[in-house]
Order: sequence, then structure tokens, then C-alpha cells
Amino acid sequence: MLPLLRRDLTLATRAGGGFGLAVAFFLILCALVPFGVGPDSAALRPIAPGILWLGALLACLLSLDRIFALDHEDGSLDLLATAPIPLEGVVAVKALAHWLTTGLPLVAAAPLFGLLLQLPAAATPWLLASLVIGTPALSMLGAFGAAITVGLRRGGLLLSLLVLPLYVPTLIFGTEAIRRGLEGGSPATPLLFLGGISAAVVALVPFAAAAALRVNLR
Amino acid sequence: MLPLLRRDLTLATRAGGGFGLAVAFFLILCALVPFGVGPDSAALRPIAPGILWLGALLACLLSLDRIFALDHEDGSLDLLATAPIPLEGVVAVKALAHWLTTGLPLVAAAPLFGLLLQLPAAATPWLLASLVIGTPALSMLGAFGAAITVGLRRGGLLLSLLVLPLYVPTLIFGTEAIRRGLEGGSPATPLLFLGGISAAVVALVPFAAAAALRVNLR
Amino acid sequence: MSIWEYANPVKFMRASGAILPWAVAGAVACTLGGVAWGFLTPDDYRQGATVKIVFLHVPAAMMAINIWVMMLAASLIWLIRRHHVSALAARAAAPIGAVMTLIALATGAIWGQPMWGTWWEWDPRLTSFLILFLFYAGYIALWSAIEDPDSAADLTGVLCLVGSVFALLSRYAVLFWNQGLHQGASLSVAPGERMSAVYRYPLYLSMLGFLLLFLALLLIRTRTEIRRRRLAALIARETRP
Amino acid sequence: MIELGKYAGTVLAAYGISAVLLVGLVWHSVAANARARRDLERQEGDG
Amino acid sequence: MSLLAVEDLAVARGGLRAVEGVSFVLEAGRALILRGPNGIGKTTLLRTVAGLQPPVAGRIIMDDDAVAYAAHADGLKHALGVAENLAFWARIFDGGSGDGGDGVGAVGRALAAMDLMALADRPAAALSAGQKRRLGLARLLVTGRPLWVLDEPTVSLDAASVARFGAAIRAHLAAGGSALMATHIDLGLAEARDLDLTPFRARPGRSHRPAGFNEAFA
Amino acid sequence: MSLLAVEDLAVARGGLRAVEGVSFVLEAGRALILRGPNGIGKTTLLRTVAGLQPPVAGRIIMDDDAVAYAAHADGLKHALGVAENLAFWARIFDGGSGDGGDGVGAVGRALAAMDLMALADRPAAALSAGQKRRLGLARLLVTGRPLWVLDEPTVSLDAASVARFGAAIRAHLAAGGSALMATHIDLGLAEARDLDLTPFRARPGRSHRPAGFNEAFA
Ligand code: HEM
Ligand SMILES: Nc1ncnc2c1ncn2[C@@H]1O[C@H](COP(=O)(O)OP(=O)(O)OP(=O)(O)O)[C@@H](O)[C@H]1O
Ligand SMILES: Nc1ncnc2c1ncn2[C@@H]1O[C@H](COP(=O)(O)OP(=O)(O)OP(=O)(O)O)[C@@H](O)[C@H]1O
Ligand SMILES: [Mg+2]
Ligand SMILES: [Mg+2]
Repeated sequence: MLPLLRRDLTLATRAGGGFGLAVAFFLILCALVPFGVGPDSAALRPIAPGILWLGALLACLLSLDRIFALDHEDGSLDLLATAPIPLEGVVAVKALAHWLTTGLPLVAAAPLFGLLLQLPAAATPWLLASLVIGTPALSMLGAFGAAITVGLRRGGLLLSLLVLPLYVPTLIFGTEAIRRGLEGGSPATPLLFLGGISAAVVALVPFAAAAALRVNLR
Repeated sequence: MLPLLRRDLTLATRAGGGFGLAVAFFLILCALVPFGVGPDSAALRPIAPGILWLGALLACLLSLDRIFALDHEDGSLDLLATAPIPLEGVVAVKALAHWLTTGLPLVAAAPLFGLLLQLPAAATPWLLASLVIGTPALSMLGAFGAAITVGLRRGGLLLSLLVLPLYVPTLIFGTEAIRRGLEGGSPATPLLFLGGISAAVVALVPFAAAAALRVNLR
Repeated sequence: MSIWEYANPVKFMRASGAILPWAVAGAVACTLGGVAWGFLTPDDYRQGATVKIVFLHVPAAMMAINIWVMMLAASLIWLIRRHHVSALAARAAAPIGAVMTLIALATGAIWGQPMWGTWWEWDPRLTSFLILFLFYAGYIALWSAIEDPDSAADLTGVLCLVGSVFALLSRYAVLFWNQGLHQGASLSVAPGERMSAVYRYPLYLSMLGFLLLFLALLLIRTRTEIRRRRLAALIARETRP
Repeated sequence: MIELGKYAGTVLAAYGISAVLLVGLVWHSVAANARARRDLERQEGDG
Repeated sequence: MSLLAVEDLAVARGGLRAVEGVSFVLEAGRALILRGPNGIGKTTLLRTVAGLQPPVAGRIIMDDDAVAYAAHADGLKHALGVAENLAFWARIFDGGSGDGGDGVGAVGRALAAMDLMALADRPAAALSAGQKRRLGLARLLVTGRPLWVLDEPTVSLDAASVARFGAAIRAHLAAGGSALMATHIDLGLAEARDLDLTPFRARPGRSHRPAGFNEAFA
Repeated sequence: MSLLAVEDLAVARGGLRAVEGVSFVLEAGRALILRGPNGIGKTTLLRTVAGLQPPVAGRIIMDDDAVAYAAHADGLKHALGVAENLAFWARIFDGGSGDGGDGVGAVGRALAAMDLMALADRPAAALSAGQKRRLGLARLLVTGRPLWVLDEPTVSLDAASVARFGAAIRAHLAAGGSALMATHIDLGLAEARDLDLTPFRARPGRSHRPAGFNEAFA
């Protein structure tokens, strides 16, 4: 399974890969929001946590179709399915690679983007915590959506449609944690829920995704 | 050129097409925003024009890679390039088809989503006007980005990185028109700018996009 | 001999090798000299010691814009006259421009904290710079995403062309969108607003330094690109069956 | 030593970040150039 | 009357010349088969003749809009039916047979020639490899173009289909058309002449004008 | 010792049976070539044997992890080099030759067997059609699996490469392996037996258990 992880990470750093692109996309999104809602920092501050989480979610979304579709098109997925590693493991490793190339850079860059959106400095630890805990669920749920739509060519929009509703709980608890942290409340409860969701998703979704892949390979 | 338009529209209505998906994505996004920024209608109202435009922009973005990438992969683009229609025409028709399947439904559905986001009814005409005038530029610029990245497999994130900065003027004038309309100012100036950008983009960008396509077919 | 002869890689390597030591020496002397001189200037009566930041901020900001213009020129030369070195020079310039933009943004943000009481404000000048940075990022990403050097040169050239138009357009759109906090151009000729000579001359020196620094780095990086291309070309030729 | 007053942190941070970025850029340029030259010389030495 | 004349042609792939000094004349009613080992440059030469990439040196003399190109990718839309796919290309190439521009007659004849009548309403996605190829070849019949440029046309075809393809070629030649093909197998076409590209393999260092970065810097 | 035994197998594609009642036994050191017209169901049968889809009826008896599958899509990553691509698959299949798990020895041998040594560092994107195919076949050699399941393995190969492939097959059979292939051309393999699938074409209405929706409702 390690060679697969290594290959996916190598591919992400090669030409046409996606390493760092997620961060750039996130940056653009943060730059565009004020054009939409106005430059007023009083208007920006309250929506900053939500925008940051939505940005993470969309950056994730735009890279989802790389998880399986490429491997399906060039036949690698057929070969991986006949290789001596369980398909569930393939799913988990690919979701992990996606998180390492998308989620992790986002987490690292998020404080800076918080600055752009006038997020108070006091909220930064909670922003970081909620992203670290929540983004693995985004990657794994995304892998599930990607597995379901792998047979479709360029199913980008459909994939978003399937996956976004699944992201709702993560989004709610994630922003709630930051907001509570900001307002001096206790962010422990939403963070706990977030952690619970992530743990459950990471533990269980690979099986569903592998089943979907098997159907699509048939 | 008409058969090409007809085929692209047919494909959009077939399985795996994209007709209506943009609206659905737009709907989900509008539904997610209150989760992100809080359900307070006082908080929603000022950001509604921006959110609506950003939603249109993202829905557009997610469907861009369908414009040329599918045709490139299955070899249709090679054949179209040797067919008796100019490549600039192909670009224009494909951007038009993209606008008809993504931009137009968004325009039609926008008033409804304005309602969801507490946009005052007085702003609806300006919302519609700005979207009708601005979205063609989004599709055409998107076609340019798609033409540049057509050789890359699943360059979704890179495509966004290239295209989103080009969307800035359109976004600014689009939201500004709505905001001025709302505040009783004169939205004529931003609408005029918007129209100018759209007209120039529709007239000139097909040549740049066709040049990029030729390079990528080489 | 026409100037285009230097677009031949071999000639360019020879000529740039001869210029490089001078450029490096000039860059080091002027940059360090200008910045150090600037650092030793007295405090401004309004801005206090923060005025010292201007000797980094303004040269970086100007170079950020000028480098994009240079990339546009090099891209046009490549697209029209197919001089390979100029395409590589455009590629080599982009990271320098991106770093200059970053320096302008970072020093500006740090300066903004005491002056405006905020790290970041959606002021038109600042916003346009952020957009410029995005254009740099897209350009660099496109170069590194495309495997075939000929296609990459053509496509980034087209992107640079279209991007320049939209960068300019964005600047006006952003001005339309928001009135700003940022200083006007105080190096302008209007006599009343002129920056006092105490600050002006070190600023000139450090601007010259940044220009020479860019030149030296551009030469080095273009030479790097040429060597890389040559290596790739030799490998490609060797392995052609 | 020159007096920076209450803005010492600001000024030093600006100079520090600029120095880091510039030195990083210079180092990257020089290192990449050296590597490219080495690789090329090895290749040309081979054949 | 010669449909295609190639003089001292050099073509490049990946910035390096593949073959150079190729000259031949292709008369109406004749076929030319390019031969040579894998990687010599057959595909590159065919794409150059089809106008998809510029030659590095030499001239290609032929009428505008004379070429119909067919390669590995058949330009089929999976969501469209077999007849629909053909009808689209017939309309793009304007029928060629003058039957009202709708190309229906030509489509029917092409389906019959490639024994696809029984599959006419099948979506292209549900075809086997050989059936797809047959559909790709049927497309040639509806273009109405005199010069067919074919890259490995018989891949995946069974013996009966190869014979059917041979008959189609023969009919095309008899009607005054001509064909330029690359293939590794014996087609049994008496009208065809072979051209082995091996002697034309480009030798490095002999070129005066670089074909691209790789030659400019080598 | 038989590596593969197939008993009364029926396979389905698109919800309809393609072939049924197929039985054969494949001993170590033997090869079986499936023959039959386009669309009879060769690809479907091979995918079923490879475990990518379930059989509709009948049994497939073989060891776990015995199969190496190779089809039209070669499972190559364009951004990786030729040797890198092979090394990845070697590691996934664990070298097979017991040389430290790194598979370097096996990779070198496979490259040599398919005459890819000169191309070892080339990115796979810069290969011609036949070179790609050779790389796809070299992958078989690093899997270390005894049973090769090959779908049209010689497509795009020139005569020398076909001979090289024949030699590789012969060596594999001599080492106690076996091969199940579908092809339309003559491979000149003395060890191989032919199995024509035409008599096994599924007749509608004869089946007791529907293969899918299409049969259940027919
Ligand atoms: C991140 C934010 C900032 C960016 C991107 C930025 C950008 C620029 C640019 C492009 C220039 C050159 C303009 C020209 O000469 O025409 C400039 C000049 C200048 N900036 Fe900033 N700036 C930023 C923040 C600040 C802040 C916070 C201050 C101080 C309060 C400041 C003070 C100045 C001054 C004094 C000049 C010199 C004006 C002149 O003499 O031309 N900047 N800045
Ligand atoms: N994208 C690319 N970049 C660099 N070199 C390439 C690229 N594509 C192909 N080549 C090389 O160009 C040469 C010509 O390739 P081409 O596809 O024309 O060969 P071919 O004669 O069609 O071979 P085949 O019989 O295998 O199809 C080959 O040596 C190949 O390795
Ligand atoms: N996705 C699909 N949906 C429905 N039917 C399909 C689908 N794919 C293939 N078929 C049909 O299933 C049958 C078996 O196809 P298969 O690909 O196994 O044929 P094959 O023997 O490999 O043919 P070839 O020699 O052309 O490769 C064919 O009649 C084909 O039309
Ligand atoms: Mg070829
Ligand atoms: Mg088949």
C-alpha cells in the first residue's frame, strides 16, 4: 500500500499534479469574496469562519475527480483491483494522499487567509483545530463520491451535487467551533462532534467506496 | 456550426450531461451559505448579491472542464480541427453551448435564490440584468482557460487558478450593479462596463482560445 | 550583427556570462547600500521609524509591476519571432516577480499594522497587488504543468497576453469598487508633495539596486533554464530509438 | 545603535521578512543554477 | 491528377525531428501505406499531413479541406447512438453526397458498409472494441472527403471486418479518392504501394532550423 | 496441474448474456487463444476470469491472486518515467522474483525483454502507440503472476515487437505459467490452443437466471 501512497504523492508533485494548487485556489476564493460582499471589514468579520470553511470545502471539491477518475481512465484501477491489495485499502490510501496534497496545505495556509478576511487572531487556534479535525472527513467523503461517479466522464458537477450534502454536518460543526471560540463560548462540543464524524467516516466509508468502485469496474 | 451546437446541447441533456446540474449546485451553495455565516437575515442581506454572483461563478467553474476536455479525450477535437469549420467558430459555439446549459439556467433561477438569501425584491431586476449581461463573459473566459489546459488530465484546480483572476472585473461590476440598484444609486455605469467587457470578451477571446487549442492539438 | 543574434542560446550564454559578474557586483552594492542608507535615515515626523520600510516596499512594488511588463515583452518576442531564449527569460522572470510582489505585500501588511491599525485592508492598491500575485501564480503553475516545452512556451505566452489585459482591467475595476487608504505616488513631479531629499536619494539607490538585482537574478535563472533545456534535449536526442 | 522607538518590531519584521524572501530567492536561483550546470556537465562528459 | 504531393517533408514530435526528407505523390485512385518500426514517426507524419501540426521543413501540396483523418481515438460520443454519432459528423462535413445536406442517405450507406445496421440505435458506450472501430471507419464514408488519412485503421477488427474495410477502401479509390495509411499488418490491397520510413529517420545535427526547444538547445 | 478451470461459464455485458456454456481447462505451460467475431464477448469473458465482474452462471476455479490482467488501457501514468511506471507495479505485486521486494532486478529484466532499455527515463507521455503497448506488456513480467489474461496484446506492435512478445510468452509458459488471450491476428505460438467462442453465443430465452435488469424484463 505504501508504494501506492508514494506514487500518488509523486504524481501530485509532477507536472499537472495538484500540490499547492489547492492553496492557490483557496487564496483566490478569499480574494474574490470581498469583491462580492464589499470591502467593508465589519461586513467581512462575521462571515469569515464560514467563508474559510466553504473555501476549504470547494478547494477539496475541485480536486476530487483526480482521486479515481484518472486511474479509471488509464486502466490503473482495473489493475489495482486485480492486485494483491484490498480495494478498501486502495480507497483509504487514495483518500489519504488527497488529504496530504489538499487538506494539509490548506490547514497550513488557513491562518494567513484568516488575516485576509479579518478573522480575529483569537480565533486562529480554533480555525486550525477545526480544519485539522474536519478535513480528513472531507477527503474521505469526497473519495466516496468520486468512487460513485468514476464511470462518468467529467462528472464534476454531479460529484459536487452528491458530495456537498454529505459535507453539511462537517461544515456546521466546523464553523460553529470557530464561532464559539470567537465569542468566548466553549468550542469543545462542536470539535468533539467534528472528531466523531471524522473518525466514523474514516473508519467506515472506505467499505462503501470500495463497493461502489467494484460496481463501477464491472 | 449549428450541428455542433445541437450536439452539445443534446449531450448536455443525456446521461452524465450537465443540464440543470449547475442550478442544483447553485441551490446547494445557497443553502450552505446560511450554515456558514449564520441564518441571521440581517447578516445575509448585504452579502446576498455577492453570494449569488460567486455562486454563479463557481457553478460555471465546475463545468468548464467539460467544454473541451471530453472532446479532446475521445478524439473529436482532432476531427473538428480538420473539419470545414474554423476553430474559432468551434470555440464560440462551445462557449455558447456552455452558456446555454449553465449560464442561462442560472439566470432563470437566480430570482428564486435571491429570495432564499433575503435579497430585497427591488434588487431582482438588477440581479437579472447583471447576470444576463455578465455570464456570457464567464463562459467565454472559461472556454479560454479550458482551451489552455485541455492537454492536462483533470487540470480542474489549475483551470480555476487561471480563470478566476480573469473573472475579477466581471464580478466587481456585476455585484456593484446590484448594490447600486439596491441603494438607489445608478447601476447604469457598472452595467455599461459589464456589457463592454462581455462584448469585448465574446468578440476577441475566441481567437486566443483557438490559438491555444491549436497549440494543444499539435 | 543584430541584437536578435543573442537569442541564440550559445551566444546568450557567452554574453550573459560576461555581463553577470558586473550585474551581481552592482546589485549587491546598490541593494545593500540603498537599504542600509535607508535604514539609517532619520524618523519621519508622522510615520516615525516606519518610514524606513519604504526603501524595501516601494522598490519591490515597482519591480513587481515592471517584471510583469518585461514578461509581456518577452512573451511577445517569443510568439512573434520564435526566439527560444526569450521564452525562457519570461519563465525565469516570473518567480522573481512573484517574490517581489510578496515582499511588497508583506512589507505593506506589516506597515499597515501601525499606520492603519490593521494587517490587511481591501484597499484598491493592495487588492490589485493581490490580484497581480494571482496572475504570477497562475503563470508559474501553467509553466510547470505542461510537459512539452514548446507548447508550454506558447500557452504561457498567450496567457501572459490575455492576463496583462485583465490585470489592467482589474486595476480599474478595483478602483471603481473601493476608495482607498493608500498613499498616492509621492515620487511624482508635483513639487508640493515631493518626498524630502533625505528619503529620496536612498530610495533612488535602492530602486536601482532592486533593478540590478532583478537583472542579475534574471541572467542566472535564464542560464539555469537554458542548461536544463539543453540537458533535456540531450537526453531526448540520446533516447530517440 | 540606531534608535527605532516603538516601531522597532514593525521595522525589523519588515526588513527581516524581506531579507528572508530575497535570500531565499537568491539561494534558490544559485543552487538551481549550480545543479543544472553539474547535471549538464555530467551528461556532456558522458557522451 | 495528384491529390497530395509531399516534398522533402520533415516532421517533429516532442521538439525533435522524427523523419525528414520524405517525398511522395499520391494520385487519385491510389493508396500509400506507411511502414516502419514503432516510434519511427508514422503517426506524426499523418498528423502533419492532416494539418494538425505544422511541418518543420518541406511542403505539403493539396487542396483545402481534402483530408478526412481517423486515428486511434474515434471521436465517438458515448452518450449518443451509433446512427446519431454518424449523423453528426455527416452534418459537420455537410453530407458530401449532396442529399439535402442532412446526410441521412450517406449515414445509411455508411452503416451498411460497415455492417452496423443492427447496432444503429445502440449508444456508442455499449459497443465492443471492434464495433467502435467499425463506427470510427464508417465516419470516413460520410465525410465525402477524397483523401483519407488513416492511423492503424484495422486495430481490433476481426477478419470479416478487415475484409469489409478493404472493400470500403477499394470503393473509395475506385471513386477517385485516395488513402494514406499507417499500419503494421498486411491489408491485402492490390492498389496500395508501401513506403518504408526507416531510411528517412532523422539524423541529429543535420538540421539547419530547429524544430523546437529540443533541437534549438541540443 | 491446471492453473485455471472454467465450467459452464456464462458472462454478461450490459445486462445481457454474451456467451454461455463455456468450459475449458488451462494447464501450466499452455496458452489458450479466444477467437470470435467482434462483439461476441471475448473482452467480457476475460474480465470475468480476471475477477473484475462476477459470472452469471458457472464456475471459475483457480488460486487466489493468480491472475495478471492486461487490456487496451495499459495503466500507465503519463507523468512518470518508463522505469518508474514498471517499478510501481513491481512493488505493488511485490517483485514476484524475491529480489528484496524492491523489484529492481525484475524491472530491468522486463525492460530488456521488451526492448525498452533506451527509453527507461522517458516519461510515458512521450511514447508512441507501440512503445506504450510494449511497456504495458512489460508490466506482466514484473507481476510474477502465473496466469496472464491478455486482451488483444499485440495491437499497434510492429513485427519485431510481436516476435519479442511471442518470446516473452514462450518463456513464461516454459517457466510453468500459462496465458489466456483474445486476439484477431495469428501469433505463431505453437504452444497455444484456439477456442472459438462463436458456438457459445448466448441465445435469448434459454437462461433460467436473469443476468441483469435487461434480461429480467426482456
Ligand atoms: C500590503 C499592502 C500594500 C501594497 C500591496 C502596497 C503597494 C504599493 C505600491 C504598488 C506602491 C508603489 C506605488 C507607486 O509608486 O506608484 C506603494 C508605494 C507606497 N506605499 Fe504601499 N502598499 C501596501 C501597503 C502600504 C502601507 C500599509 C503603507 C503605509 C502606511 C504604504 C505606504 C506606501 C508609501 C509611502 C509608498 C510610496 C508612495 C510613493 O512614493 O510612490 N503601503 N505601495
Ligand atoms: N509527446 C511526445 N513527446 C516527445 N516525444 C514523443 C511524444 N510522442 C511521441 N514521441 C516520440 O516521437 C517519435 C515518433 O512517434 P510516433 O507516434 O509518430 O511513432 P509511430 O511511428 O506512430 O509509432 P507506432 O508504430 O508505435 O505508433 C517516437 O520516437 C516517440 O517516442
Ligand atoms: N457497456 C455496455 N453495455 C451494453 N452492452 C455492451 C457494453 N459493452 C459492450 N457491450 C456488448 O457486449 C457484447 C460483448 O462485448 P465484448 O467487448 O466482450 O466483445 P469482444 O468479443 O471483446 O469484441 P471485440 O473483438 O470487438 O473486442 C458486445 O455485443 C457489445 O456490443
Ligand atoms: Mg503511431
Ligand atoms: Mg474486446
